[in-house]
Amino acid sequence: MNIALYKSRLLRFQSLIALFILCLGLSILSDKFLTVSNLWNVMRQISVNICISTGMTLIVLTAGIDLSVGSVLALCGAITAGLLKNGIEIPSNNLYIGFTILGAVLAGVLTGSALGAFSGFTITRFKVPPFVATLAMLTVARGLTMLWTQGFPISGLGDKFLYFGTGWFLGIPVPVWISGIIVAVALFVTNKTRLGRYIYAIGGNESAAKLSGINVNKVKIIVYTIAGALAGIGGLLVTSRLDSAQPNAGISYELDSIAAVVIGGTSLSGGRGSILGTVQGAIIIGVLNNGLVLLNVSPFWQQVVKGLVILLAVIIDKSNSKND
Amino acid sequence: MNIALYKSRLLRFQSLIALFILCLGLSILSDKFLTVSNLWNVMRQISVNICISTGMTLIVLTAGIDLSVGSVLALCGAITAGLLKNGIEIPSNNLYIGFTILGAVLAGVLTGSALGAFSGFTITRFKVPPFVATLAMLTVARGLTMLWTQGFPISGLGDKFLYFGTGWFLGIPVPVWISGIIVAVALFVTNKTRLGRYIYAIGGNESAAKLSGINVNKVKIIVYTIAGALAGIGGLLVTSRLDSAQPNAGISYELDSIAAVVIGGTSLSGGRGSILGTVQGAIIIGVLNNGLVLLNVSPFWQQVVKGLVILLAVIIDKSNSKND
Amino acid sequence: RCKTRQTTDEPKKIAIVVSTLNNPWFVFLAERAQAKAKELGYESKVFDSQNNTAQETDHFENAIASGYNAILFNPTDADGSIINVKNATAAGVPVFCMDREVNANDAATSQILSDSYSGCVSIAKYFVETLNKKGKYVEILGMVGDNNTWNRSKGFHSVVDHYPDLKMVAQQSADFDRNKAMEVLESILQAQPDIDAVFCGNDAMAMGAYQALVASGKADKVKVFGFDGAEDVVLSIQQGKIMATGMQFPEVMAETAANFADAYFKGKRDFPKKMPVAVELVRKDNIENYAAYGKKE
Amino acid sequence: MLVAKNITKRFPGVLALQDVCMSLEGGKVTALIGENGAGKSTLMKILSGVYPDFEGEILFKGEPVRFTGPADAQRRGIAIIHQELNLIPYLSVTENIFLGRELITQYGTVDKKRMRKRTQELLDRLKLHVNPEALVVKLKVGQQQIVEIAKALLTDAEVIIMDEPTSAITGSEVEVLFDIIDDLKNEGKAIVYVSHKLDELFRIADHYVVLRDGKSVESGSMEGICQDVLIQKMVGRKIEVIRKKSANQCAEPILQVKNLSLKHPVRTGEKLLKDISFQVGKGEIVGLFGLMGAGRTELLETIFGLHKGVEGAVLMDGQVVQIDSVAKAIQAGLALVPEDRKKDGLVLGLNVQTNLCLTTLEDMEEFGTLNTKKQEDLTTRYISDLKIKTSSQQQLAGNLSGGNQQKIVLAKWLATKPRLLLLDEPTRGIDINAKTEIYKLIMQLADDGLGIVMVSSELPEILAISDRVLVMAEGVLTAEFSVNDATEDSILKAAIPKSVYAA
Ligand SMILES: Nc1ncnc2c1ncn2[C@@H]1O[C@H](COP(=O)(O)OP(=O)(O)OP(=O)(O)O)[C@@H](O)[C@H]1O
Ligand SMILES: Nc1ncnc2c1ncn2[C@@H]1O[C@H](COP(=O)(O)OP(=O)(O)OP(=O)(O)O)[C@@H](O)[C@H]1O
Ligand SMILES: [Mg+2]
Ligand SMILES: [Mg+2]
Repeated sequence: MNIALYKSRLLRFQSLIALFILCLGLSILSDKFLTVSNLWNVMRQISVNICISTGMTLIVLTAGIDLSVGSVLALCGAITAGLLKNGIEIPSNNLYIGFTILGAVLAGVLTGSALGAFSGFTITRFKVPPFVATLAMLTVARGLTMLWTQGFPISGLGDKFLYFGTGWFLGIPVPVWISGIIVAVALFVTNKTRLGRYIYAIGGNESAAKLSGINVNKVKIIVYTIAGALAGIGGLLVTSRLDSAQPNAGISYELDSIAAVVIGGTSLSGGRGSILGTVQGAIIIGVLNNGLVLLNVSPFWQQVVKGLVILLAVIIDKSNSKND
Repeated sequence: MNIALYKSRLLRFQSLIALFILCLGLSILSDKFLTVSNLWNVMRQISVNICISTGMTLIVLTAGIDLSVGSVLALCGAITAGLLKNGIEIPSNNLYIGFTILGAVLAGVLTGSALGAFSGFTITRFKVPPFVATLAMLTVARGLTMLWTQGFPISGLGDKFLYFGTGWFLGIPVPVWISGIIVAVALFVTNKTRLGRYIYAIGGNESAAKLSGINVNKVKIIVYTIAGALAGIGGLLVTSRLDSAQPNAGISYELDSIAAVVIGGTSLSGGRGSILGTVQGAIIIGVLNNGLVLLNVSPFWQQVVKGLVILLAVIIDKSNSKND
Repeated sequence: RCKTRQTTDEPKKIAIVVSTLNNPWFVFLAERAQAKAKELGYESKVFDSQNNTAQETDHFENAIASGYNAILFNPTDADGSIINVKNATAAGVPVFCMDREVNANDAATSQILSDSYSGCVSIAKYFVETLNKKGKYVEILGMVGDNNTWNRSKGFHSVVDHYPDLKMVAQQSADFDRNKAMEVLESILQAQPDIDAVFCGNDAMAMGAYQALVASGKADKVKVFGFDGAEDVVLSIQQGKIMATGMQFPEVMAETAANFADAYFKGKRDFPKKMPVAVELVRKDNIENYAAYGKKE
Repeated sequence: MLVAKNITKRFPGVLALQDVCMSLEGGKVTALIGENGAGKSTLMKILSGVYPDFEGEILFKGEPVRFTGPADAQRRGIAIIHQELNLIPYLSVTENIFLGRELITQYGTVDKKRMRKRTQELLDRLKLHVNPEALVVKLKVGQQQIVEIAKALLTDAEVIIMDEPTSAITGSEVEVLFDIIDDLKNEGKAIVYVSHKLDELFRIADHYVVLRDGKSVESGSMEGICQDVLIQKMVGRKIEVIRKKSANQCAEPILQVKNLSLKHPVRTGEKLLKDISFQVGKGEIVGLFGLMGAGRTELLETIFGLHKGVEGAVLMDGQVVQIDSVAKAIQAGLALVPEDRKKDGLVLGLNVQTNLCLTTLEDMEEFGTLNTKKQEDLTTRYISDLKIKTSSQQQLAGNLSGGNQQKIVLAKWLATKPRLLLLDEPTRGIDINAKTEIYKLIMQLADDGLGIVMVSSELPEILAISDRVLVMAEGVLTAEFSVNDATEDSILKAAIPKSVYAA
């Protein structure tokens, strides 16, 4: 009985076999793969995807989807960078507001939350399908990024700011800390709180959830807001890592992110899946990207191999969790 | 009763009000919008999207999704162009096979069908979620395109070949003919044939469909194959219009295509929607793209406006088809 | 923690990181660099940053981790790529920039640059000349968030804007894409049927624009200008379809960068910080000197 | 305690309720009866806050109330067991029961331990032996229905509405429920009980309210009323409850099942069906009885080609049928009316006509095109034959009342002109009038030479219309009676699993 409990709670995500095989294969093929520095590399590289995919998981669990993560990430990064570098100047009033790092970061994350909340609002209030609402947001946020940056990157943000993306703390890269904390909080929320329960319930059977007295709209808006904030944090990481906010940042991140979620076993029709599965999905994608480079696969072949390996990984996981 | 029938059959797609308002607004803002030549222009530009979105609609109706359309389109276009221009040469055997236009076109469309069938096969046989299977195909097909073209466009395909994309027939552009015929056939299939009924049934309730004796896997494979073939035809049109197969053709077409489907009122969870709705969705997107350029909206603002208008269009349509 | 890389006997490895392979120009650049590296006896590998600075950072990290000894680098962004170059240099891996620069003087070992801005200045001068200083024109931009787009646009406008009779009637983006350029110009032609010229931010868009003009029967009235020196355009200039393009020399840059890396391995350390490779104006009367992406052999 | 006055409710194109009045008393059970589509569920949904917009008035403890939603009604003490199951498939039993009213620890996290304990208590009280952590999707319909009951019992509601709580459960569970209802009555709670099983009503109800076509036609005390009178009030005329006259002496067998076994899909080595053999003759009605989870559904599904891991043989007219695909089963002349119409029977988002014609589309074709007229004719015929109540052929199947949905499932299978009909609980949730129609139909079909296997959990039903009764327990065929020899006692005895005896 305890085993059943363990299985249903903890192993609600896919089996780890595919990831294991992948890593095994790579460490046989390349002696560089299983080195400490390379593993930190991989972890640092996937931290942004883990950030945004955590939010995406919550959304997908409610049977929604968020296509706007990439451009919201770009906008938030640009806002943080812009405020940090130039502050707000209103010449007519002779007003200048400077921003501390914390202030600028907060502003960026708040922007993300606001955009997320707006998407959530259109989805719940006007019953716009999440695909359309967030597709519109994808375009709008990209346009706003262009307007804010005038198409130019905002660079030179100061060494202190770089700490978020490039620093180390207790021997672990800071972005890994950040994404790790986000995952831990999300795990807590999904497993231990009412909100988490409601997220699963809404995705599982929205009308039954409504009949149980759950305020479905409120939960959905909260979830999209959280995802927006996480995209904001993702934007912070990207910007800090590059010391530059790129107006083109985050293009097609939505696909990578949804891929991590789905490879991790979360169903796009909602109600089934887990944060840990998504982390595993993100790791598979990250390891694969890293491995193909280590193995010196030519870029054209890389795409073919990458596609096939992802397919294979999912097939292996499927056939090993059939009994689920 | 006849009215009810009419409503449920013909108006299963969204109301036309949003499209009407959009067109009205544009013709007020620009005297160039409502000219014959501009309307043909718009129709010609959306014909590729209509082609691939027709296939996408069928897939979405079965509760699937196809992310690979863009890169399958690129590969098919490249194969047609490559065969037409260079044929197949096997130097070791001193073998050279030349291709007629028809042969090359067929080869391209067959490639599309084969890739579609492959996706359908992995989805049905290995129960890979359509999102993952077609995401893998997206990467694989792009890689194959790069390998086939070595990253360079294949241009100069001869005037005759250009007819598909740029010719006119009976006063109507050839691509409009092609997409129109595809829509007509798809309408026929969805409304008048068993296959169409099965597609709706599978999307509406797969297990009930299975219990009714429908060979669900077969129908799904057929649908993905059709969508692949239509992506192939889309590739033909793009290649012929440009007189060149671009290795990076079709990037992010999947988003445009799914957007047309969803704006047209087809539900991503399957079973509800229609081809005509998708056509309307594609027209909204096309008209919007055209209008923003006619009005010479700055590229920075364009995306913001585009996103908001799409959102608004869907909200208007929603509130007018509430009673559905 | 300085590692002594020089002592190993293994053949040196060169990483070639390019901003994108979705554009034949960069494919060519990468290919030439790889060919030259091979010729010089080095193992090499091409990394595709897919126009994404973050991906580029990943590539740098992976390349450094897997022991590449030099990086031939085509940056995605002048500012966003600085940090990558600095990290590589700090790890003892020399970086040689090709075509695009990074905005930091000492970061890269050497930068072999093609100057988009002044290239477009010369195109603009020819543009003004062929239009007789007056007329309506359309500008088709590349990707809005790409700084190459703006370098080119600014170079162009730095000249053309001095002529008040040259009116820009539309400025739209087509993302460096042939199909988009065609569709955008098709639509623009509906609103502005009587334009005299189109300036495009790259050659793919110039070809697309030309096709839109052909379809509307205006190909012989409207002059098209591109930038890059791609095969299609060189051919089209020959046939009088396109007026001019800015020829860059990817092969020269790639080979120079590879040669520099070779010299670096052999102990040379003093490289020119910046080595400009001029962009040459290619037009009908000098076209016989040029082939795709460079001079005729 | 609760009074509903002049309630009117409209749906697009349907007037579901019209000036309905009803009053409930504490400590009493009020039976709400009416045909399928009479508006019973709609009325209950209004009382429990699911439909906040309606005309009329609700007085709760003398005060007018207007619920804003189900949560509001729940807070004020009105609980409901919905007719259609409303559970979240991939949450556990505990999570479902506590959904929307989780217990919280002092740290603000959900208190899994306490919830689990409470759930275990509830399940014990309801005698449902499943793990509180089991996912609901893994439970059979009957078990799910008990979870649904547990959900309503969780809070200390003063009004408890039960909309067909026993439609998917069998004898012993019903007894458990009735004991609980007795307790609740003693605690002074008001209970509304909706059911088509009239004998149940006579056992527990104190009052009755009859709905007909959305209007409340009569109400009164159950005392001194007999079944026939009640039926007459409900249907508006007398109907005679049918009994089969005599058992058919079976001629040649149509279906022969030989040594059928089915492996457990998960647990290796275990079998869901063990070595089952029987046969069904032409024109014979075989009743298949068993307790919940006995394996009856599995048996029908296996014969119909739905399962992998099958041993044994199925013969139709002496010809071996490949039992690996539904299409082949249909071709061989089999038809299965599944027990869960929502999940397996209907495409709820498609209209009546499409659903009804889905199994016979091949016959609807002319020159490769579906013929509209043929589809309409077929649908019209079955709507009138089975008295399906729908506003039009274009009405979505999901908008029909439960009983009418069931009739559509039946119709779509009759349309295939099967020679052997497998019926899994065909009268579940169907009103007495429709039930008699369906019995008539089944007997008519048998007279026309069809073989029929009917699974039912209602013994009277089985005894009324079968020629022969088979009994299953734990995947084994435990007994076979001719209907003349069968008694309720002997059947029940054969149905109780041995393992229970042993324990
Ligand atoms: N959401 C809805 N939209 C349209 N019509 C509806 C809807 N819900 C119910 N109806 C209609 O209202 C009427 C009453 O339905 P209701 O479900 O209350 O019947 P019922 O008495 O519970 O029947 P049953 O015994 O079959 O459960 C039916 O005609 C039904 O088709
Ligand atoms: N997919 C499955 N996985 C595991 N066990 C299953 C599965 N399907 C059925 N079972 C088990 O098989 C046994 C037989 O179930 P079945 O549904 O055939 O019983 P039944 O007699 O039809 O009961 P009911 O009255 O609930 O329909 C039950 O113990 C059930 O729990
Ligand atoms: Mg009901
Ligand atoms: Mg059963």
